Amino acid sequence: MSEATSVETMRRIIRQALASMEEHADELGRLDAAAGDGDHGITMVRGMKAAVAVLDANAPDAGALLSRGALAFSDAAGGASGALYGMLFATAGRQLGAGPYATADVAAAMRAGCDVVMRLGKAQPGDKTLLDALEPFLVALDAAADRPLPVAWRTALPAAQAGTAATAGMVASCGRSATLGERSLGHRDPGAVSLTYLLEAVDKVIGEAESDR
Amino acid sequence: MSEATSVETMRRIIRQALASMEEHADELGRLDAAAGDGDHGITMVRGMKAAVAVLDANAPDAGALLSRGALAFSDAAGGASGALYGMLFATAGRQLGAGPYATADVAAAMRAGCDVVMRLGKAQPGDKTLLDALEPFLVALDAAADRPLPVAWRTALPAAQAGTAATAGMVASCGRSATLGERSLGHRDPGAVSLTYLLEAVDKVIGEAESDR
Amino acid sequence: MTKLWNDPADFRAELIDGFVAAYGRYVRRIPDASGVMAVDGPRSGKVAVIIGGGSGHYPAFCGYVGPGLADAAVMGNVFAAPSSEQVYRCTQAVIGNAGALYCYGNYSGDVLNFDMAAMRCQMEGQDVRTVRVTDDVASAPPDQQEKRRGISGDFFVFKIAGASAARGDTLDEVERLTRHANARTRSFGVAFGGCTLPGQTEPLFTVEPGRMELGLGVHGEPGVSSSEMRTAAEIADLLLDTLLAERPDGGEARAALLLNGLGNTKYEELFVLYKDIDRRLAQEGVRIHRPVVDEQVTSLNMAGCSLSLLWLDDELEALLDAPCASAGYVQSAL
Amino acid sequence: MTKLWNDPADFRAELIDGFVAAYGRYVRRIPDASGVMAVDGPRSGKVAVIIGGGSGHYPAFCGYVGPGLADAAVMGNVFAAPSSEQVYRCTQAVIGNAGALYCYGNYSGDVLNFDMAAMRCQMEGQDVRTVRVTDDVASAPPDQQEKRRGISGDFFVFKIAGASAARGDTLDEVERLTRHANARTRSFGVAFGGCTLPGQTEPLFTVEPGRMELGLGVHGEPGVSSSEMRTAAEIADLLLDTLLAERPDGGEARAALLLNGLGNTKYEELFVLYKDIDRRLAQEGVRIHRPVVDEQVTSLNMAGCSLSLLWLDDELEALLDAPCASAGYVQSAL
Ligand SMILES: Nc1ncnc2c1ncn2[C@@H]1O[C@H](COP(=O)(O)OP(=O)(O)O)[C@@H](O)[C@H]1O
Ligand SMILES: Nc1ncnc2c1ncn2[C@@H]1O[C@H](COP(=O)(O)OP(=O)(O)O)[C@@H](O)[C@H]1O
Ligand SMILES: [Mg+2]
Ligand SMILES: [Mg+2]
Ligand SMILES: [Mg+2]
Ligand SMILES: [Mg+2]
Repeated sequence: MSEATSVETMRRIIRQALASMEEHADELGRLDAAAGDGDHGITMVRGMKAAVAVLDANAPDAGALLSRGALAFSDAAGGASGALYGMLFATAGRQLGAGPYATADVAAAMRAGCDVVMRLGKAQPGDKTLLDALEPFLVALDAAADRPLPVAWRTALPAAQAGTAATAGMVASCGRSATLGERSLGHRDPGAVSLTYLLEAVDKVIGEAESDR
Repeated sequence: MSEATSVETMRRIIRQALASMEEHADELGRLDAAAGDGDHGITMVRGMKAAVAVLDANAPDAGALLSRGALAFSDAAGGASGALYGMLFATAGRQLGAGPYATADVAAAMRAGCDVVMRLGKAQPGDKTLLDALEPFLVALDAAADRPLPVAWRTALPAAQAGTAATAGMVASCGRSATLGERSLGHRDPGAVSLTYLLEAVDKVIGEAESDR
Repeated sequence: MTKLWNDPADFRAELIDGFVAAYGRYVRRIPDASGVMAVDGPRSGKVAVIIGGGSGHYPAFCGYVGPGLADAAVMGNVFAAPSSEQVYRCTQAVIGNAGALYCYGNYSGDVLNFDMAAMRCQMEGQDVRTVRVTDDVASAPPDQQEKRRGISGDFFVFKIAGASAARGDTLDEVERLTRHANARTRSFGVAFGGCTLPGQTEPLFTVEPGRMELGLGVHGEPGVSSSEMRTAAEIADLLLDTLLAERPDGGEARAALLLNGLGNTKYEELFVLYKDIDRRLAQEGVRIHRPVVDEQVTSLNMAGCSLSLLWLDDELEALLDAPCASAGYVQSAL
Repeated sequence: MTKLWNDPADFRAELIDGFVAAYGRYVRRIPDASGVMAVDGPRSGKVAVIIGGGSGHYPAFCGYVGPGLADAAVMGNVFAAPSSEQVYRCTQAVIGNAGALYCYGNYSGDVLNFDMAAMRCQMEGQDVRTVRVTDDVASAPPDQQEKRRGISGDFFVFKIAGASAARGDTLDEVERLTRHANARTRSFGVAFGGCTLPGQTEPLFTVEPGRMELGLGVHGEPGVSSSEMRTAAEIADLLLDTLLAERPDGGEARAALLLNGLGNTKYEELFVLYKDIDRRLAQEGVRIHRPVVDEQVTSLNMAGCSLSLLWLDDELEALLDAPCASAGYVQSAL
């Protein structure tokens, strides 16, 4: 993948992520309303729109584009998800730098982002947060590190989906819904759901790019 | 009718009036809500309860009992109807004095009350107020002045009922609903309706007293 | 919907008890009457400003009793004018040797009861005057201003009356200035939903989704006409088109402004609306003085808002700027 | 339901514009940032008190900027904490040479964003401290007070922070007193109905007729448990049973009190409820100081209320009594 191709792919990923958030905004809002304040869909759309709005500036490389988008997302979104997604992708973008990227590079960059999220947010997998989708995904991506990125990514997706589904059975201990304790049972965590949609959006773009060849 | 009988009849009338207002409170509230503030049923019940509460004090005569009840009504009810019904019945009661009453005495007392209401409230028949029930009733009562009170009263009732029905076709020009102008069309005036229920309550008591003989 | 009560029949008595218990630093209960008076009253030589009306409009009316505002508020049941007996008793509690001014919104029930009390006081040799607030442009045409009802313009008219009386003006002067303030106050409102009386389960009126009522009353009365729901910017224009059409002749281009929430239309929404009101008034060359965007004259939890303008001149502006303190409105020098 | 807006995406920006236009006598907009600062700031030698959070809680937060209260408020979107970038920018606009105190309700999003901004300021050599309001007893057990969220107790903790900073206390002292105020503030609330975000048509939660939620959040979160609807007197006892169970050890029997409406539960209802709260506290031998019965920390037009007590000692009482002025709360000497 040439650097120009990487930058273009990143642009398409961010646009696809916005489209996905718009498509699922109501669902994310409803999930958040079940135990939280109902703004997760609105927040994700607002953030992704801001990320798309900075796409046109000419970025040196795909990693820089991701970081820049992440900062714009973070500022526009606000809330817990603005801060955490912002740090996740800003860190990953900084570490990615210029392409081309091997699967292991991408996995390492995402892992670095995940570490920052855990340090900042003080949550662990099992606390019913987006980490319950992210952590299993990263483990699966690592396990497929010797395969081409589009294949590895697609291979890892079911781990995120399964992790998200499992959050319905968890009692929240972080974030707004923590207060509701047992009452948060039965609903998937909105952050885990949105993260999985984002990972699927990436898959859609890099999977298609793959088949375009 | 002995004076003791008159006093006892007046007690029964006031109790019957309360029962009637309680029975029709929701209807009066709905009628008032159509163009006014919806409190006419609540207000009439509150006022009549206060009138009943002063019944036990030993009144010298039926007229005094009515006046006293009217003042208690007026103070507890408040609002336009508190002031107007209060003046209507306080004036009528003062003029009635001690019984026994000929039909003409009662008609004259009610007319005196009606005059005060018109002077205070500055409304005329046709303005969609309780006067649209009261005025035709008094005309009819006058016309039957040579008949015994229970008969004359019953004879005059249809005039009040017809007057009330006619208020549905009037545009209010007094009271809260005046502002709504044309929008007040189609609903009977709550004050005309409550006045008619009060007149019917009187009929019920004096008519029965008649048949008791 | 009104949710908190014990027995709806006791609602007024309990709310007065609670109000007096909470705001004893401003008011005390008038013995044997349904009303409250300022803790420092009655003051000899000072005109007593007496306001009142039905309950359900807080801070109107009891919330405006205190230094620089009213001396007493007579409190009726929810949406019912207080009886003349209560108006009379409250008057006797606060009237001094300088007479009293009654000031209240122009509604049939209030007029009847305050007038009867005024007659009784006058027959007893007391000087009692009356200024009725008639700010609602929706309720009668301009040539019949005396027929208009009083809505959120109460806020300004009470403020001027209170400030005039507080600085020691005579009853003639307090009456003149209050009348002058009322003549220069105009309001117009919109409603998006009705309210429910304590103990009732049905709202007094409902507004269909996607529609709004124009020219609402502050007692849960529906509006005088109905229209499609509009954006905040369009509603700003609608309110101002109506109010600016009655800009008083020779009126200088300055006005005090109240954007008043009725109970269920909240502060953030009012600010969004105010942005466009402010912009439009700047375009029209009107200088806004000391705007207030808040709930001042409510209608239980009715949804909607009203805009009031008091067209200022120098004497009104000085009175408006005077400090005052009460449970519902504090204006400090700080 | 939230009814007034133009484009829901512009709601925050427009409400800030409208707020600043209306209350320019207290605040101005912080250039290039989503927040407001006091007109007289920054003042050299004075600790900057910076509050903030999502919008939808007016007067919290922007309504508390002014003399004797906060120096700046950072304003997020409705129910969304402001970003760390905005917190940082607002801090830079008002921080002087005496450092800054961040004070806000303890919610994940606010903690993350304010903490990130604090770290950035500290890396640039500025002294920034943080006190999170943790008054809501429903949100975690007593031995985990630091996990509790902040609700209407914000009002008291901000007041103490603002008064301490206004009299010139050092950052150490402002922080100590604010922390002390928070440690002695407890709140508990009930909800009767949810609220609707601008542009949405469905409320965030609904409460079945005849039921109520206990331990509500101020962001439209449902309560932690549900019960049958009760009378005002029963709700008074329910709120106080919970709060009095955590009366601090050695606490004198005096407390400041806020009975706070969430938006749709109106003043008259709150006074009816307050009557029984007052009676019960008198029975318990608690002296209530300067009670406030009002909407202070709202949740759009959510139905319900919360009761906050600040258990006073002499130093807190003096700070609470200091005058202050802002769009949302004025305390005058008058
Ligand atoms: N401390 C945390 N660590 C990890 N994820 C968190 C944390 N707090 C919140 N989240 C995630 O953020 C999501 C909520 O995001 P959002 O609704 O946008 O923000 P807010 O909670 O501020 O309203 C939760 O579903 C959860 O996945
Ligand atoms: N000026 C008036 N003259 C005669 N009747 C009046 C007048 N004003 C109001 N009414 C009567 O009072 C009724 C309303 O009473 P009510 O609802 O109890 O008082 P309020 O209008 O103060 O809420 C009206 O339906 C009308 O019949
Ligand atoms: Mg949320
Ligand atoms: Mg009525
Ligand atoms: Mg009424
Ligand atoms: Mg949020």
